[in-house]
Amino acid sequence: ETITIATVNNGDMIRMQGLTDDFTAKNPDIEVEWVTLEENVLRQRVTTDIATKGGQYDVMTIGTYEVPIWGKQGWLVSLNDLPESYDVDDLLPAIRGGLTVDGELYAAPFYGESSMVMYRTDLMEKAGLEMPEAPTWDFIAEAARAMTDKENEVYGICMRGKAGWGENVAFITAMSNSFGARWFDMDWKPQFDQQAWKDTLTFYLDLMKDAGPPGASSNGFNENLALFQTGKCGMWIDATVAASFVTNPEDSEVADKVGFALAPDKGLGKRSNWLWAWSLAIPAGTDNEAAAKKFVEWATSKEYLELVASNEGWANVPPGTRTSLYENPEYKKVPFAEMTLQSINSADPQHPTVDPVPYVGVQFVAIPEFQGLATVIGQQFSAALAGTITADQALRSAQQVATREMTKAGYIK
Amino acid sequence: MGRIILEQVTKSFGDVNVIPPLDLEIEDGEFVVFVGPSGCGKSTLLRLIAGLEDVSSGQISIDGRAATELPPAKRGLAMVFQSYALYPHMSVRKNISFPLKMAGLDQAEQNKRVEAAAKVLNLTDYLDRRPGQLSGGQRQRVAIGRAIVREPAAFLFDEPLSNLDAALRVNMRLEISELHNSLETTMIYVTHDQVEAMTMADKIVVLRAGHIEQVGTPLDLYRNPRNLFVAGFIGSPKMNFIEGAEAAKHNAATIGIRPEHLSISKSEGQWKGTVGVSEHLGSDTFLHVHAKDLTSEPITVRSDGEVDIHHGDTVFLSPQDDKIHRFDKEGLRIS
Amino acid sequence: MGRIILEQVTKSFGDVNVIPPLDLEIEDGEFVVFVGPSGCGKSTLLRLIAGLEDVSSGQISIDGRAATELPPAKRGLAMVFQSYALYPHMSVRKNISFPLKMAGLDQAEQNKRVEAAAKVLNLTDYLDRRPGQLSGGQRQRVAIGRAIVREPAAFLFDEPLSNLDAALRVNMRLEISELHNSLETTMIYVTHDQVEAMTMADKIVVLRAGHIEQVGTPLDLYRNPRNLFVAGFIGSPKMNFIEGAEAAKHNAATIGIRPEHLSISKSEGQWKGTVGVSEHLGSDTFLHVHAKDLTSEPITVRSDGEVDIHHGDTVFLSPQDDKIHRFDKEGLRIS
Amino acid sequence: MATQHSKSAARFMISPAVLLLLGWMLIPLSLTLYFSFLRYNLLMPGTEEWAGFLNYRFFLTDPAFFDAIWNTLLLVGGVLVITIVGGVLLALLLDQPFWGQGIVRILVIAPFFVMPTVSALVWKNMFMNPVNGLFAFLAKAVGLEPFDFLAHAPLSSIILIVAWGWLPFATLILLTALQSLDSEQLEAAEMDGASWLSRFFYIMLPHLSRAITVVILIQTIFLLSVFAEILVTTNGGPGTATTNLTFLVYAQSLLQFDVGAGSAGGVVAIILANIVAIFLMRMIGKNLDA
Amino acid sequence: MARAVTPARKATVTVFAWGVGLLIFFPILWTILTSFKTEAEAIASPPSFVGFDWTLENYSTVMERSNYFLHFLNSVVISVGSTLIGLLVAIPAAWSMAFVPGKRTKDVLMWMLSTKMLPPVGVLIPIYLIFRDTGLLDTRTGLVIVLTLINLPIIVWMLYTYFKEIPVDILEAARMDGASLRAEIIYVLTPMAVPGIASTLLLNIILAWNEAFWTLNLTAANAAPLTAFIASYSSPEGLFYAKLSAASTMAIAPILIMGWFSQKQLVRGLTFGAVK
Ligand SMILES: Nc1ncnc2c1ncn2[C@@H]1O[C@H](COP(=O)(O)OP(=O)(O)OP(=O)(O)O)[C@@H](O)[C@H]1O
Ligand SMILES: Nc1ncnc2c1ncn2[C@@H]1O[C@H](COP(=O)(O)OP(=O)(O)OP(=O)(O)O)[C@@H](O)[C@H]1O
Ligand SMILES: [Mg+2]
Ligand SMILES: [Mg+2]
Repeated sequence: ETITIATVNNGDMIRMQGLTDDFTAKNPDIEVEWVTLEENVLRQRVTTDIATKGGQYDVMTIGTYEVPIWGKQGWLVSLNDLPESYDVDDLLPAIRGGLTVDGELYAAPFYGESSMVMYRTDLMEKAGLEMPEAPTWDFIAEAARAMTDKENEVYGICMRGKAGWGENVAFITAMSNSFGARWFDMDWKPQFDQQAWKDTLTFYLDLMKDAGPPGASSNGFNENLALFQTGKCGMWIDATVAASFVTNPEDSEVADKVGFALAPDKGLGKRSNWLWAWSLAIPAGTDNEAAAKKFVEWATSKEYLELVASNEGWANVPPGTRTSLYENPEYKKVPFAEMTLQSINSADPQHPTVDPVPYVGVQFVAIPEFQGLATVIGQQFSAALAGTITADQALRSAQQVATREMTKAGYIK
Repeated sequence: MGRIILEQVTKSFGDVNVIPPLDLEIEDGEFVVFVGPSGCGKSTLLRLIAGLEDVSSGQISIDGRAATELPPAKRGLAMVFQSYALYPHMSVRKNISFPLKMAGLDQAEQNKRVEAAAKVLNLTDYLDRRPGQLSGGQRQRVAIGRAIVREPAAFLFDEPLSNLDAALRVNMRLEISELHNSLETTMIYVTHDQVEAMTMADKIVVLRAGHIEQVGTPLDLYRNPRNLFVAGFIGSPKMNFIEGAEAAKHNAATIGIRPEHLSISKSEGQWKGTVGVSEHLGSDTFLHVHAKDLTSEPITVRSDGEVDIHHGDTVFLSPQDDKIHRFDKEGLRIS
Repeated sequence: MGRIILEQVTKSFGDVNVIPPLDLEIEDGEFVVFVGPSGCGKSTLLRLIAGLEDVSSGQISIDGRAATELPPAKRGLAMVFQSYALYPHMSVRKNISFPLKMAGLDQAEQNKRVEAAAKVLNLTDYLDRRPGQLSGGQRQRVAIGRAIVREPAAFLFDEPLSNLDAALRVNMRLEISELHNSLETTMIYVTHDQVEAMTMADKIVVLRAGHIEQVGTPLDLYRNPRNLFVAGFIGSPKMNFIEGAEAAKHNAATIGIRPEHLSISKSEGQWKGTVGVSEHLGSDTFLHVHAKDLTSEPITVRSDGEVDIHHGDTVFLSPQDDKIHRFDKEGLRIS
Repeated sequence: MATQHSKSAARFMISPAVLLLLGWMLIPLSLTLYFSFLRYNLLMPGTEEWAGFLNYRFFLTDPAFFDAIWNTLLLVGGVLVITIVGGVLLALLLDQPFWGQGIVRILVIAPFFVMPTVSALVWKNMFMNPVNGLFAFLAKAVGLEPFDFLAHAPLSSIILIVAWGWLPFATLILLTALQSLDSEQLEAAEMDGASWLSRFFYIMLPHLSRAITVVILIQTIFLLSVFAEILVTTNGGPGTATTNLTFLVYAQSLLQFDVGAGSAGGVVAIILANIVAIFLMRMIGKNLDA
Repeated sequence: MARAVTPARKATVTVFAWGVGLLIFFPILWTILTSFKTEAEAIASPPSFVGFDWTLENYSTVMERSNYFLHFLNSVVISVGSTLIGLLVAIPAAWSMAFVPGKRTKDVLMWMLSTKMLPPVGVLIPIYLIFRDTGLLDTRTGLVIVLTLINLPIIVWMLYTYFKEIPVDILEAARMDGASLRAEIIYVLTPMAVPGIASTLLLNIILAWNEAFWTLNLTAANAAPLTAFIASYSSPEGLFYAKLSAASTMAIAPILIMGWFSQKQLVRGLTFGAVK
């Protein structure tokens, strides 16, 4: 039996690929084929395949955005029947919640992430400030402006600016949650014309203008990572996985000067951190369901975490999926472990916003139309960041586009 | 072997009627030359015979077999193109043996025939060269070689010498004539060169706009051109034509006299004129004499060697009476 | 205007010495023809004069001005290329006016001159066509037109007629001659055609391997070739050479006699031989006579009109004594 | 050659190519056409229903639509201008005798072998990045403010990246065309008193016109569907500054898997491409006959 | 224009041409250099040109992580296969158009080219469905078919222009020599058009090699070519420039080397064909 696994080309997945031998040793009758792709390409391919029942893959790596949509369509095999030893209850509740539809677990989380603030302890000190564990946006803004030293190419804050639903839209949406904004009201009416959105965007743009790096409108995760690692960012608000990169002395010039804090809030009860989990799911109708399940079980099990730990050290274990990991004394020594857990726990995909919303998802809206819509809106936001349009214009066209699309898709009657 | 008959053959390209109905018989072993002004249909006629074009109507038979519908490969004819059309990627040997290979002959037989042909054509030393490494004359011999190995019913030549320089032309002309003598195969040869036509042909076919104006031996055409067109076309420098009173004296609408049949004198003669341009070739001198009362064109006179006559001299011309050609109003010969 | 002097001019391409030191004077208004075998350096010489190649050493002066270092555009010469080198994307009018435009003449003046040139060359009806839509002869006239509008110090022609068919060549030859008569500009003309050289030149320069073998008027070269090379090169069909005993009789290593200076008879004459190929042109007959005891090559005889002599006949040849050319061991003329 | 035999042979021999392409065109095209009239989202199976011109209405009234057309034209035009002007200049340069001609030629041709995604990533991150990129480094080295290419000149930057990839192709074709120019024509012009510039404008450039049409034709075909470079660098932004038609259709059909809308976009793109094609063919038709 | 080129002028041209050549080549050179750096050095500022610690680490990582040779083999099979099949179909078609032109020949040619203008994203879903139903997904055969079809117009067109330059005389001569149509094409036309065919072949291999849309969307594990290999290195979470550079170098190296060896052929073929 051969199973074909589609994965994203992130470090943890690559590591899993390297450890395949452990799985095949335990299951000698199963052979594993890997298809490793860049995120966008992967998403496009697995979606095409599952929607057309192409049947090319037995295991797919998908995110918290896809699971609810696909689960609802019945495209995924339910994982409720995983054996006792798997210990489903050990999964972090926020993560598990995001992968569950109507009580059925449709995907097993491989690693989970939220977002948090990473900052330069040395620069913070130089600015004469001290980072609280749970900062507010106002503190962040103050600190960023204080840290900025453009002459020496030090920029107080790095945030995502590149257009894209997984790039700037994810970031700004999570941020807007803390400002009390939301995408849609309970009647699916777009809310970009509300003050909360205006506050969010204005705050974001002003801060980036004063304390952000040049070219921010095309910066995504990797661009910011490069900036931070070369010592050009005072603070960086982004995915928790980045923590292991910025503290790795091999790649990072500032490895020993990084501190962590929760994503900021605005005092409205919601923080601006997101929640994402790359998860393994099995398309319904695959010929190799049993083998695929075995694989999913193996890859997301506690034993796998230990396997990675024994091979590569605890710092490289895929984070953010199991409570037991964070209770492990060895893992607790990892500097960012605690903050990651807290961040994840403080996100709630079922109730992401201050006001109620009809959708699931923190930094996204789990409806099929979201990707296209958010791409267009992301372009507006990045245009505003690039300075070609104002915040008002950006929001106005966002509202317009969203209304159009939602009308077309039939949400707005 | 090699008798080719065209009956009522016509050819049009779209609306343009290039060959009106045309009949022609070519006997076995004959060397026939097609001449005519550019665009008169010489090549077209050759290509119709070869089968490279379809006739619009009419019949072609080769050796008594109806050939009208046969594709070129089946007609058993060989053609030498103006450009030689050698296969540039094949050695001379391969070029020559190509038709044999196509006919499915075995290798030994192919070699034998190629060697034989190469010997005849003096190409033995060049068999392994590519056409690009040969001189013009050698290329032409390869083209002929490719044609003769097959022992075709007839050879068709479309202006094969027109690409060569003067010296080579003379040589090749002699070689083709000798080849004809030794093979005794029918040859149809298109040229616009007077000397080639006159020296090589058993029979010349003079064409004008797809029409046959006259068919005959070279000397026959030279001596007895059927009409003004043929008279003017055959012979170089061309025949002088005189109309009007002088022609009427001979009971003709036009009379013609060749430059070589006029004698010139400073003192006396039949027609008076002034010398215009004179061209001294050493061996001959061509004098262009303006005789305004006879004709507006200058009259060309050829005289042997060098003559002591200069631009502007007044001279007298005397035609050889028995060499005067007479033509009626329609331009037909009066005999 | 138009006096061109070459002093000790040499030209090498890399190691190959194409022109050894060469001196030549061309007078104003002269029509000079360069002849010589292929590759002897005719084109090179022309291109040196034009400035399209640099001389390796030596001086060129045009009209008394040193021109050796001048770029082509500044020499005031016009060249007509063998391929005509017309600008394919320009109309005839544009082609002809191009040099005027480059000289910065105003539109009205350009038009006037183009019209005038077109009239001389009979091109008025074709001014708006592209070169691709013209016949060979017309193209050539355009090339000449482009040259004459400028009123250059001299014209350079590199085998301008070699691409044309026989009939056109004759016409164009006459036209160029007339042009020379009317413009009276120096013309340098390269050709490998005997007839052109003989009929057009005021002065012929015979080249061999970059050397000047002889310079003189056409008839001078025809009558008094300085050596065997010139004797064989000038005249068509070429001079017959006889060595050995017969030559010794005339106190020479080699004697030469032109085909037109031999008379043929069936009954009596000086040399005996057998007739090989005979070529009947109507106006002349070329007989190739094998006279084994004299020379291994057949002796060519030209006789006027038609003669009643056939393949295989035994004949006798008599040279005109005063037309025999004598050469010494080195091939130099003995006079 | 025009005998009955050869005509029927010709018809027979051209048919495989024609049939294959006809199939390739008709089958997906008719399916696309059909889908374009459906409300059909891959992610919501079972909801397909006839939608009439809804998809077209939405596609054509998309605020980005006219921007996309405009960007497409700018992109195609910009790249064509750069590659042709650059190609002519390069061809002139490479046609001169100099040492190491062969190697330089390869250096110039090499970008053609680089996959679009790779070249876009390399340009974006290693060159145009305003902080870490080489251009920024150079700017700083001479004391200038680094320029933020992808934010402030996004389309031009993409044009630059794409043009870099296609410049070799144009150079190659133009170089070979230049080499086929009859040197006697240039000499004739020189005798006629033409300066170097005059020779270039009056002789060389007209001679190159056929090659230039060839370049325009082939490149246009490929440039109309430029996509990878945009996806990698700007994702169509900022705003709609770099959204071309292909990207717009991509956003419609592959991001939200709205097959209906994507198909409608595809049909529109095909129609527009063919308008460009007809225009091109007119121009080429004349030049190709020569 | 055989006037002597002065050494001074030649030297100037040499310097200038090399400058321009290196400038154009620089991004590739930079990619190759980067592939020998560590990730940290790859983003270091100021960038270092040669004064870094050369490492082969990226290459070994890349080789370890993915089956380069499978991808490479797939690329070769797919690009060469589709080009060869394309030629097989295109040669007769180009023969017809070049040597037996009819009134519609031009239109057919233009129509063929216009099929190239079909935007691939617009027809992905239909093709995907067709491939799913015919079992062609993730097979080399499937990709060969698609790439043949999308490149066929270009092949036909290029061959057509090359064939137009071949004198009809020679084909007619073959016919007079008794060659059948097949023999005429195999023994006479094809060998004569070799330079043209070779450059068509090369150009199409390059185009097929770099084709990324179809090759990515219609393959999974078995038939994925180098474009998919590249796609597994572009923008993951984390630094990737050095590894991407290594992967890119490996992906373009074969075609670059092939280009190098066939440079003359390419230039000659293009002269001979595309441009009269
Ligand atoms: N394929 C064709 N389509 C249309 N007209 C043609 C075609 N081929 C030849 N013709 C016309 O037919 C006439 C005869 O052409 P052909 O080539 O037989 O002349 P030719 O006597 O060989 O002339 P030349 O001495 O110049 O070779 C010409 O007027 C020519 O324009
Ligand atoms: N650029 C060049 N490089 C090397 N050799 C050359 C070059 N140009 C001409 N030659 C050589 O110089 C000699 C003279 O050439 P040129 O073209 O002047 O001959 P030609 O007398 O015009 O011959 P033809 O009658 O064949 O035109 C030839 O041997 C030729 O090979
Ligand atoms: Mg003809
Ligand atoms: Mg010459």
